Amino acid sequence: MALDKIGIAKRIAQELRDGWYVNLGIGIPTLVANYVPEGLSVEFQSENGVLGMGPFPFDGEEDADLINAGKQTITVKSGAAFFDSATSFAMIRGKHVQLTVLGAMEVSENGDIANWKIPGKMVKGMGGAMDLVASAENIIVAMMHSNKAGESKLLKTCSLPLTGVACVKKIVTELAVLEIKNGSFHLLERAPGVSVEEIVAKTEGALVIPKSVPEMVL
Amino acid sequence: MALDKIGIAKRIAQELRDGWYVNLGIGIPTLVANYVPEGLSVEFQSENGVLGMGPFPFDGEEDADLINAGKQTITVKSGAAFFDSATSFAMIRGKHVQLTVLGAMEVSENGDIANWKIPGKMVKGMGGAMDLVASAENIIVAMMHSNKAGESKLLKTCSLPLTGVACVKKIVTELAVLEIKNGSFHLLERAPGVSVEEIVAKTEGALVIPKSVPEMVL
Amino acid sequence: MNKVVPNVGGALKGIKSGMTLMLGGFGLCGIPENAIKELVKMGVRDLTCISNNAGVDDYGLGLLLQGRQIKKMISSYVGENDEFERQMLSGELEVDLIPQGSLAERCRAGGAGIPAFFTPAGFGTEVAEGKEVRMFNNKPHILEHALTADFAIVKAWKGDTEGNLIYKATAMNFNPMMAMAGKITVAEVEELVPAGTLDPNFIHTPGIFVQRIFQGEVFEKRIEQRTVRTR
Amino acid sequence: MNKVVPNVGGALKGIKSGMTLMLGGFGLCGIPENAIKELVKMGVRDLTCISNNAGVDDYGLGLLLQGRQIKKMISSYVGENDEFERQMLSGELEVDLIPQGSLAERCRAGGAGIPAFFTPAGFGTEVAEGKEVRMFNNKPHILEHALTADFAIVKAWKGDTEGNLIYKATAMNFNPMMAMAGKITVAEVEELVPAGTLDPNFIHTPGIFVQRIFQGEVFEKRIEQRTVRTR
Repeated sequence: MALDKIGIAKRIAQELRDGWYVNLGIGIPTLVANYVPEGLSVEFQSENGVLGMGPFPFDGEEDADLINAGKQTITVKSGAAFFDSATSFAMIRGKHVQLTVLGAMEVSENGDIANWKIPGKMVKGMGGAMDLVASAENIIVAMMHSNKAGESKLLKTCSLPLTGVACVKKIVTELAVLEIKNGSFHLLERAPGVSVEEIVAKTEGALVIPKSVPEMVL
Repeated sequence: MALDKIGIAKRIAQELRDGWYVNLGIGIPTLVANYVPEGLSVEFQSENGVLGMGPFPFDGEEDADLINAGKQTITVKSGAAFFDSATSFAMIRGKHVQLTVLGAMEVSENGDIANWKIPGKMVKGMGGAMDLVASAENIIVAMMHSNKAGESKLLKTCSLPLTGVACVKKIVTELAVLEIKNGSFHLLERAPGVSVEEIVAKTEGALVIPKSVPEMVL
Repeated sequence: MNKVVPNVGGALKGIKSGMTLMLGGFGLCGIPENAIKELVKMGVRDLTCISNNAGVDDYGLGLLLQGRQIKKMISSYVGENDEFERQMLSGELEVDLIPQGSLAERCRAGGAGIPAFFTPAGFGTEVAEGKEVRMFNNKPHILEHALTADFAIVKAWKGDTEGNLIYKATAMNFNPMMAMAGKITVAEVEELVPAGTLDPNFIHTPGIFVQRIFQGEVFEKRIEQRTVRTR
Repeated sequence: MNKVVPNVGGALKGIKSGMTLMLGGFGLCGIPENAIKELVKMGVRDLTCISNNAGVDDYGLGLLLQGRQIKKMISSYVGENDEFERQMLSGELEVDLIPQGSLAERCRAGGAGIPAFFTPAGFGTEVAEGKEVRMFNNKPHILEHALTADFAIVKAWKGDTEGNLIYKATAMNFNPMMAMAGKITVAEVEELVPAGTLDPNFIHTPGIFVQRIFQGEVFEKRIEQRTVRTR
């Protein structure tokens, strides 16, 4: 059965390592913070200027001066730090953040990503995404395998304006975990009960399938 | 009579304007802080990371963590601020400092300055001087008119390695106040009792002398 | 030299139509809300506004958009604002979208006398069009130029009479870099205190960067995405 | 993930001969004095040291010079040190002198993923030899490259177990930029406190830049130019 958003977040959380600093994008990536494996110490960086994000505040305890990059009210853990936007992107560009998780509208088989603009239709802007994808060594995309029209989002070539080139390393969708290397998607795991055939059918770009494709363990 | 160091500092202090931020180099320039004309509010910036320097501390009240760029123990006035070296030179390079006063070994008639190195003999380094002279709009050199060997320090061309090119605007020596423009030294004032002839004799570079040269009023 | 101005009107004196303004804030967090309302009142037009976001329809920079006072926006993210999207897609509004980190660094560079720098952000995208590309450490980078403004308008938590500023939590965001990059920098503060009140060890923006300071009259501090958990 | 190491020996583990080190401080102010003494003990040689100054003959980096442990110094000002001048003029010591502002900015750039930037400092001087020159705003600028180090060793006033640091007064100087630019950054602090003790609004160096932290055993904090006025 295909994963829901929480399932995708849980699977991505398995990629976390002790001591990492992690930047989570808006949407599914934000949920990853809720599923850090026990015993791991992971700090979340938000590009608007905070390290050490904690859970959302209790009702009535929101502080207008304390938000994440999604503009949501947040809290911080003890040991947190606030800083300006230049310092925040110094952390990102300078590779001090070990993992970036973000959403995408399209990803191509060589790791290009598009997620900020649909010409003539929607332009929200790239925000920090271009800095993040150009800088991070370790980028995981969290997204649905297909768009609302049923078209694959894992493509030979992105059709939308790019956010970054040859940068995505891993993708977790509701159907599969895929690695990008040597110009192809490599199927690593499939969601419980999802067939390899379904993944093949829904992947437009080059897909390398090993002899056996294990099911995710969540 | 030629000025002493304090006289030079006093004359330079007359160049200060209300609201200016000023960087003073090591030596004579440091003395300028003692002669700020009454009623003017001037803040002194030291490139090691302090704005709002006050007088030297009383004996026994020195703080090893609080020094100026000359490594002297200092105090700060109320309203001071500390910052890192990158921010300090952002102030300097970004032209937020309105006046720089520094010493020199040589100045040329087009405003070149040399003050950091005597090849094969002495190399202390440029410290912040190259950033200061390359950035400031308003640079006053405080120095003796001649070196210890009796040779002019106001030259056609600097013989020592340069600190900056075409940057010095004004010079105050023990003998005179000179402006640099159009490739010449322009005599503005002479020290009380010093003759124009003496200044001419001790100036190697092109010197423009107006009909009347007023004496400095200290 | 007195940097303190009694009210927002005095603080914004000299702002004219056609000028370039920087405005601090991220979303609605840390925006100079009193100054923005005054700009609406002043009726200045054809502004170029450098600000990470463009407010929402009825608050923040959205107010200037509603009144068609902005000719060009230089921003990184402009979602959350229908009027903005309408003006942009119809061509009424010029928009220069810049990666957020490049925007922050370009403001800092403007204030720090660094005319240009190389960054990897945006290589291979629309953002790199027409820009110099150079390899460093086997990786392509693009050359980005400094940004400055006729006026930078920032919002701080506390400020003193010398212009020293401190910000609170994530309301800091773009304010410190923009404070550096204004030909004239105006600081709107929640609390104006005498010099000597703030600890010199913990000044976020040293007063040298600030030419005018005033205490804002009203701070609504609207929250864009109120998100809470249940007890 | 524990960043706290019990002593200076553990903090400097992995430093080997031939490595490039950054060391914070301006003159003798804000230098990691415990770490420097440990480097003498360790006997590592052929070091490239990036530090604004080179200490005095018998203190600070002067100690490493005495032991001929330094192959190359990258600094802005090296007066106040006879042994340094002797080794440099005799050619025993390689020296790269850099304008102080460029040194600070190159360290920051190294930590911030900016591979190169333009600055006016040094144009027309020895410093510009072999460097690209470009005009911006009718003024010549030179291209300067980022600096990084195998280890950056900084000294702070207080630090917490997350690696967050605060500095005191002008002992801050180069420490924050160098903390950003080390592959491994070691912080020597006067007082190590539990996470949550320091106000998150007033952290000078966020912990993300610091990999190891330890409380120094002895702080002599020598004064280079004791200057006082009479009461």
